[in-house]
Amino acid sequence: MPELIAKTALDGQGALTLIGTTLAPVDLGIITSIAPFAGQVKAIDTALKPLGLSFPPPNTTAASGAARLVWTGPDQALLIGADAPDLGTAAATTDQSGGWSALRLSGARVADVMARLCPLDFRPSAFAPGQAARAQLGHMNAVFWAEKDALMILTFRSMAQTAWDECAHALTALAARAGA
Amino acid sequence: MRYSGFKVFTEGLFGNKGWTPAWRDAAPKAEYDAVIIGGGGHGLSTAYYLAKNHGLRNIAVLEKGYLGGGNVGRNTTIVRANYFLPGNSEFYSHSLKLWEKLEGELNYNVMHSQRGQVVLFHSDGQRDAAVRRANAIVNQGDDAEILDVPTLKQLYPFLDYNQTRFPIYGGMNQRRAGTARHDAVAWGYARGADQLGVDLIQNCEVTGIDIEGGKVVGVQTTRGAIKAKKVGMVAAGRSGQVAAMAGMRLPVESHIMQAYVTEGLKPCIDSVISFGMGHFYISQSDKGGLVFGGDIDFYASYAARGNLPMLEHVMEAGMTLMPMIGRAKVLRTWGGIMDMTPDGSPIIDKTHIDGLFVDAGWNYGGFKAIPASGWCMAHLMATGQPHEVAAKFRLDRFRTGHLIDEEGTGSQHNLH
Amino acid sequence: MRIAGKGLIDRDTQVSFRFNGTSYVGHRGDTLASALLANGLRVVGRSFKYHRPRGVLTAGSEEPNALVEIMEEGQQTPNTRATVQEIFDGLEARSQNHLGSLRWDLWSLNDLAAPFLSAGFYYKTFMWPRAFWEKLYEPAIRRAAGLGNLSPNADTAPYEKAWASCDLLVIGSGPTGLMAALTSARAGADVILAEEDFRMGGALLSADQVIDGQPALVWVEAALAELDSLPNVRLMTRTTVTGAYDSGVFGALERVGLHRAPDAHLPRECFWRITARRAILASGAMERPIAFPLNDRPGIMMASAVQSYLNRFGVATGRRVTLYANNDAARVTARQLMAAGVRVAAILDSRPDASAVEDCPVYLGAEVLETHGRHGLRAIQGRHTGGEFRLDTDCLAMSGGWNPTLHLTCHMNGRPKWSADLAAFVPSDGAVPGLVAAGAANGSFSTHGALSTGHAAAVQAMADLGLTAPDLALPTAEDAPYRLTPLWSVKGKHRAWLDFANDVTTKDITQAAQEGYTSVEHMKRYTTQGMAPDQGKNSNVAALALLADATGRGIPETGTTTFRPPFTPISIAALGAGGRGKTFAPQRFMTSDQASRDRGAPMIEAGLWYRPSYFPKHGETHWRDSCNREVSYVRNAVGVADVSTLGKIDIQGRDAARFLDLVYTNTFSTLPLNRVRYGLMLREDGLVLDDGTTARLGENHYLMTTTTAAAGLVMRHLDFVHQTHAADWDLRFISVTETWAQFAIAGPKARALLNSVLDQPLGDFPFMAVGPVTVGGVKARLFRISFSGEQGYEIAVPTRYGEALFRDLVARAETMGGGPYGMEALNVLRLEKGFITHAEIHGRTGAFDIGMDKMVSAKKDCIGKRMAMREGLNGPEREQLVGLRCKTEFGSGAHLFTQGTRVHRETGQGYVTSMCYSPTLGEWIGLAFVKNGRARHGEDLRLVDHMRNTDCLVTVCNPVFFDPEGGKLRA
Amino acid sequence: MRLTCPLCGPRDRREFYYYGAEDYLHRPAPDAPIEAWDDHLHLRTNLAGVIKDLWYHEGGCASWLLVTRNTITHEVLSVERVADRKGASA
Repeated sequence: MPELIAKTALDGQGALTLIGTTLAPVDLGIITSIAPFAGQVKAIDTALKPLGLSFPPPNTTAASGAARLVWTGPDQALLIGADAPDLGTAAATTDQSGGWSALRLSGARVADVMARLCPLDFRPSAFAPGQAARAQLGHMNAVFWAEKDALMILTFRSMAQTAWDECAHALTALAARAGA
Repeated sequence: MRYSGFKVFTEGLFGNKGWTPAWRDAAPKAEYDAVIIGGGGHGLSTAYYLAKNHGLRNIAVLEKGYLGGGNVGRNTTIVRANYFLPGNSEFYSHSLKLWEKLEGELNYNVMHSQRGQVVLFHSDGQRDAAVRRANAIVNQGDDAEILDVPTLKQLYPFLDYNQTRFPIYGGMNQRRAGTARHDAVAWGYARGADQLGVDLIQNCEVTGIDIEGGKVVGVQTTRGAIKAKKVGMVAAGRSGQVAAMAGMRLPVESHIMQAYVTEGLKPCIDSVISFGMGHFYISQSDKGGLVFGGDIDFYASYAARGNLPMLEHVMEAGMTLMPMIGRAKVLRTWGGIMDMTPDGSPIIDKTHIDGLFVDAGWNYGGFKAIPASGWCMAHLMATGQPHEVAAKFRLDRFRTGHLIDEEGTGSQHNLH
Repeated sequence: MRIAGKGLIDRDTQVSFRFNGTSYVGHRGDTLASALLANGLRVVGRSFKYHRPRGVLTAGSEEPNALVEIMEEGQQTPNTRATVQEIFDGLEARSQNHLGSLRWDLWSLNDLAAPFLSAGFYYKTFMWPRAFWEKLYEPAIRRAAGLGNLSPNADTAPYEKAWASCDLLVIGSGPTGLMAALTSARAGADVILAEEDFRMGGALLSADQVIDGQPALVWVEAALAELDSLPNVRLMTRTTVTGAYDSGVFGALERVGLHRAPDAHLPRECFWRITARRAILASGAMERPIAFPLNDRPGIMMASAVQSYLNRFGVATGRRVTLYANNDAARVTARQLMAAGVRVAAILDSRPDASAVEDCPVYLGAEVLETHGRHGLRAIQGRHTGGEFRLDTDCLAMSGGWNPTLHLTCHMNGRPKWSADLAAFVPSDGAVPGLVAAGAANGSFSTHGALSTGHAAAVQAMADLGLTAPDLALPTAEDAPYRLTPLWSVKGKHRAWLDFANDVTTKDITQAAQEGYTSVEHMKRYTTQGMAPDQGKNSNVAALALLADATGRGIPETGTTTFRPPFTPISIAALGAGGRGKTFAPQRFMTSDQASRDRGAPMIEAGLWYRPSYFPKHGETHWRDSCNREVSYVRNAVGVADVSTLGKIDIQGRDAARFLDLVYTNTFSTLPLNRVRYGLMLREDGLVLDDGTTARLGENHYLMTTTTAAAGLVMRHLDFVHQTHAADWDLRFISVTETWAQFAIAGPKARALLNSVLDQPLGDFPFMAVGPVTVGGVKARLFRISFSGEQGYEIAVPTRYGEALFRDLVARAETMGGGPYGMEALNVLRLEKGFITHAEIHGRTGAFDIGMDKMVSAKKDCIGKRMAMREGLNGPEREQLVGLRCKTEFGSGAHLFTQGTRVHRETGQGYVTSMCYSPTLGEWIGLAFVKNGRARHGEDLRLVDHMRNTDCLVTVCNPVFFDPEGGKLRA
Repeated sequence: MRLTCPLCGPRDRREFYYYGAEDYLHRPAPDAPIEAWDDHLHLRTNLAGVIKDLWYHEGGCASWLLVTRNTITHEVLSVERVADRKGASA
């Protein structure tokens, strides 16, 4: 029998800290997409109650403990950090666990780093904790959400290295400015 | 007045006082045998060949602005005959042959320069497609060759062969391709047509097409009504509006295409180079500016100006292909209005209205087509029969399925 | 030379730099132009066409003459404005556009031939003999034209692009901009103040003015200190707003590192895209030259530039300066020069009725008729109301009045309007939605006008944004009236330049008019007026005035040419930052990527993905050796390939089957549970969009597979069909491409290999079955499908286990006489079986062409069905998919002809789409499209490939070469 | 250029894919005459002025959008989700 060892896309990649800002890969564990069928949001909210979550309105996240539900599109959210409850026929669910690669960007210059990567305004005044967005990181489709002390970035797993490189490059250039 | 080196010399000796207008500033007459709507490259060449090849003399070109103010004066000046589908092959082949005699024909130096064009390919699949294309070009009687990477490295050492995202596998070269001075083409045809008696009427916008009993009888303009036995709609990006005056919807959607030029530089790029993994093509003008372009902006528009996303994409493509151009500075960006068809190929055809003809749908490839387009449109208007090299450019081909889709991107107008 | 006590340069910090190989010293705060002038250099470049010696004309980015190359190790930046370039230790600059030295430029012979090089001369000559154009004339023209040199080396320096958003973008930091920024900042708006210069203050840095009773700089510093202290304000120096675009987007170029020695990480430049809800254009005005005879000599400069070099840089631009002006404002320059101890030879005022109060000779009604001094001005001749004069002078400061810097207001097709009062164009209101011009940019030329209109514009912008600007006392400042009498040119026997940068003279304009190029656009294009690096900033208005004069029209009737972005040129590297090298597009890696590289597999691009081409083994000298071996794995044992790049879309809902029936030509509602079916998808125009297999995982649950190339396309198509035609259907779908790593296991021993890894041995699992399995406890999906014609499976595991499973499968396969196979073998295997890829479904093929018209169900509608029935897409004239076989090698892209016909486009019968050497069949095989091909199996066609020098006969056959009955698939 | 996605808010143009005129919304009946299909797929009014056309928020929420805008000025007048239109379904 084979012994299958799990590996994240950025396996072995350490964090990068410059000018008080840290870029780090994160393993988010299980991710499940939840897509409620028409008229089923109430049923889903009931099923999510034990997790302390309810289906999030557009551009927001719902969080409770380690679990969070991140809006990713019309009738679609990603459940992260918790096993999906049985939603029966109320929603279409798929396992998305390995499909995404997560980066955590935290510290003083998050918005300035992001200003080099995405047209959205990520200053806390414009993108506060609890907010989520579907947008692009460079040329890659991505999911963003703000936590209390960090910005979370999801990109497709196959593009994880490019996502890392672009974020790291932006941070490095910013640090060079600070040193100049 | 005939232009020549000797004339330039003698005029120079006497203070350049003797030059006369290149064309008359004509006022509209009450009636013409043929009226061309649109004083761009295609309209002017149509008028020229109507007079030259078919002996018509009572012709007017109606231009709402100034002659050559549309796409003929705002393109990247590339002349080539490297199409591969029947319909296009014979047409552009014919056009290139006309280009090769154009200075002599018009007694106007349009600076047609056969500097060659190489279209790079970046995968085995693209190589196969390029070979198919090159063979088709040779089968048509034109020239094409496949260049391997060592040859490319000798010709274009500045291309990025190592780090670029999509490695260069080779290129398809056409030596007879090249560039020309765009304005001069319009002016040369204008002067030629004028000398053959064609009235070139500027600042004359057509506001209506008069149709009686299924037959065209004239046009309404901002300078009065003009009677005409035949009317040719040669309005490029504005074809949709002109056709609407005749109650027609054309298979055309108008889009913006941007182009870019840098400050002047000493010679560094000798021929036309096209990137195969993203629209990007570049040449250097005789003044030294790098002239380059990419794809259309992709949204329907008449603004004749573009936005940053496509501009940036084109610059990024340039940087991945030839990072030595990085320090050339973009001096000016502009836009033209492209009449995009559902298969990327043009239309030269009669309409269901007797005496009303259409020459449209040049997408963003109209410049090199100017001589043959005029030639064939003139033939059609004069004889009522399509010219043999333009016979497939039918208006009804989208309904019948006789498509000429070089890109294979299907019936979405903006994808060609 | 420097003047003690003047200027804002840091006198304590010396900076050494080189120009044309000679070392010079300047100060921090100097531009290259100011430092060269301080060192007494006058000739800094050569003109474009006539190669005349040229000196610094301006003190800003509109400079047409002082364009230089900035040199670095292995790299150089041509056409750099010396008037913008800051000096730094080690800066190396050199002049450009000369053959030989700057002083003795051989190309200056052109100047002697000037009578024959008038406007448009090249359109009239060089036509005979024809071949000479390309071989002789044009190369010579090209060499002499152009300006600076580009390095042949790749520009590997760092650049970046960035985004910013704000409530209000203030463009320019002179009195107008500072006042607008202060007003809006105090209102609490999110403000960006962008300044092209490296120091904020605009004209106040150069003008030696008084605001609120103190030197203007005191007010500037206080304003900047306040703005800098506010969290809602971002100050951006060295940032030129270069373009106005739709929806409040502005482009801006920040010169991040150009004022210092190159650094490995510090970007040279950053191109900003600024989204602003409102914008205030406070870009000031540009002084315009006067086109008098021989007005292009080094030492002839703009009066405002002379003033700027004096007050800001502490440089006297001459020992005996003459002022030549048509307005009151320019007089200040002469007064300030005298106050600083610089001798003013005379003031020449073109107005006969102007005042004459200065303590120097003042000539009224004056005009300059000739100038002297080949390499720098020595003397001028002219006349005035009192007669003729000759003056020894080494610097002529000229002022023909001012043009508002309104370029951005034209970027969205806005046309400026003519102000007869100002004899200048002023911005049209609303030309750029959300942007208003204020201060000198809007024709308010006094400092008081700047402050008050800057304030008013900000108050209005705040009101638009729902903010209230607090009351603010307007500082007091000069409010001198702007008095001017237009003076565009002075007639004389010598050439008078309009466009210095393109060497366009007044004669060129009149000649263009004489030749009928009377439309302003014709004049511009015929003479090249305004097409040089300064884009006519210095000369367009005067050229228009001359054209208006020559054609007997007024200036408003003549109209203007259009200012287009960018305001100042932007490097391609900055606009294309992020494009160089691999970062042009994202890279996508499969989970097996490292395992394949470990085995030495060349990785090739497949769209954005990288896939292994083949897995070389020791002793193999050609890729085909490896490929043949890998094919034999599959035909004889077992091969393993990573097929994870195929698109996978999970589709669920009560209407999932109905939806699939709509998007596929064939029927999926009838697909049994746990079964897979091949599907064909058309575009609405009836041509093939994609193909693939779709599995039914549950009653209302399907898994669709797309090709690698079309994965994104199909997703967009499904979203379209769903949202436009089936919005209320009970249906949800999502991409799971990235969730699953999927491996093909194919060959006679495929089942054995599978059974060695599955937790439960495989039971009855027929061809086209699908079902859940587990591997080492990991939940997986197994499909019995084949792209090779052999017994084939594809096993999908969650991506995180992909690499481990791939390594495991390959290792096991090798113990069974098999191993991994790459794209080359995959291609051979599919060709042997006659399976199509996008080489065949290339966007021009319909179901009929590939012999799948029977798959378009007659019982139901589907996307593309109607248009697929068009006559032009059916019938014997269509090129149809066939197989080709041949004993000798041929290539894809070859064309096919009926034997005995000539080789020509008209006789073409078709072309080859794919080919390979089939190790299984021992011959060369291919797929092709041939007219009426299905009726021509068995016919020998002539294959001609001019590119590969192939001319041979090939036999048309059934495209399925291998196991046409499909027995092996089902084994 | 920016478009305001009804779900995601104002976004840069580069997040969106342009398809074409609203004609694409009006799919003829399967047995409609070829002229109707020609109209649907090929012929365009191609107005210089206010038009409606289809965009896809490909870099965002994947909504297909019906955009009302001016082809001369590029002014965007309104954006709605195609799926949210009244009577949107087939």
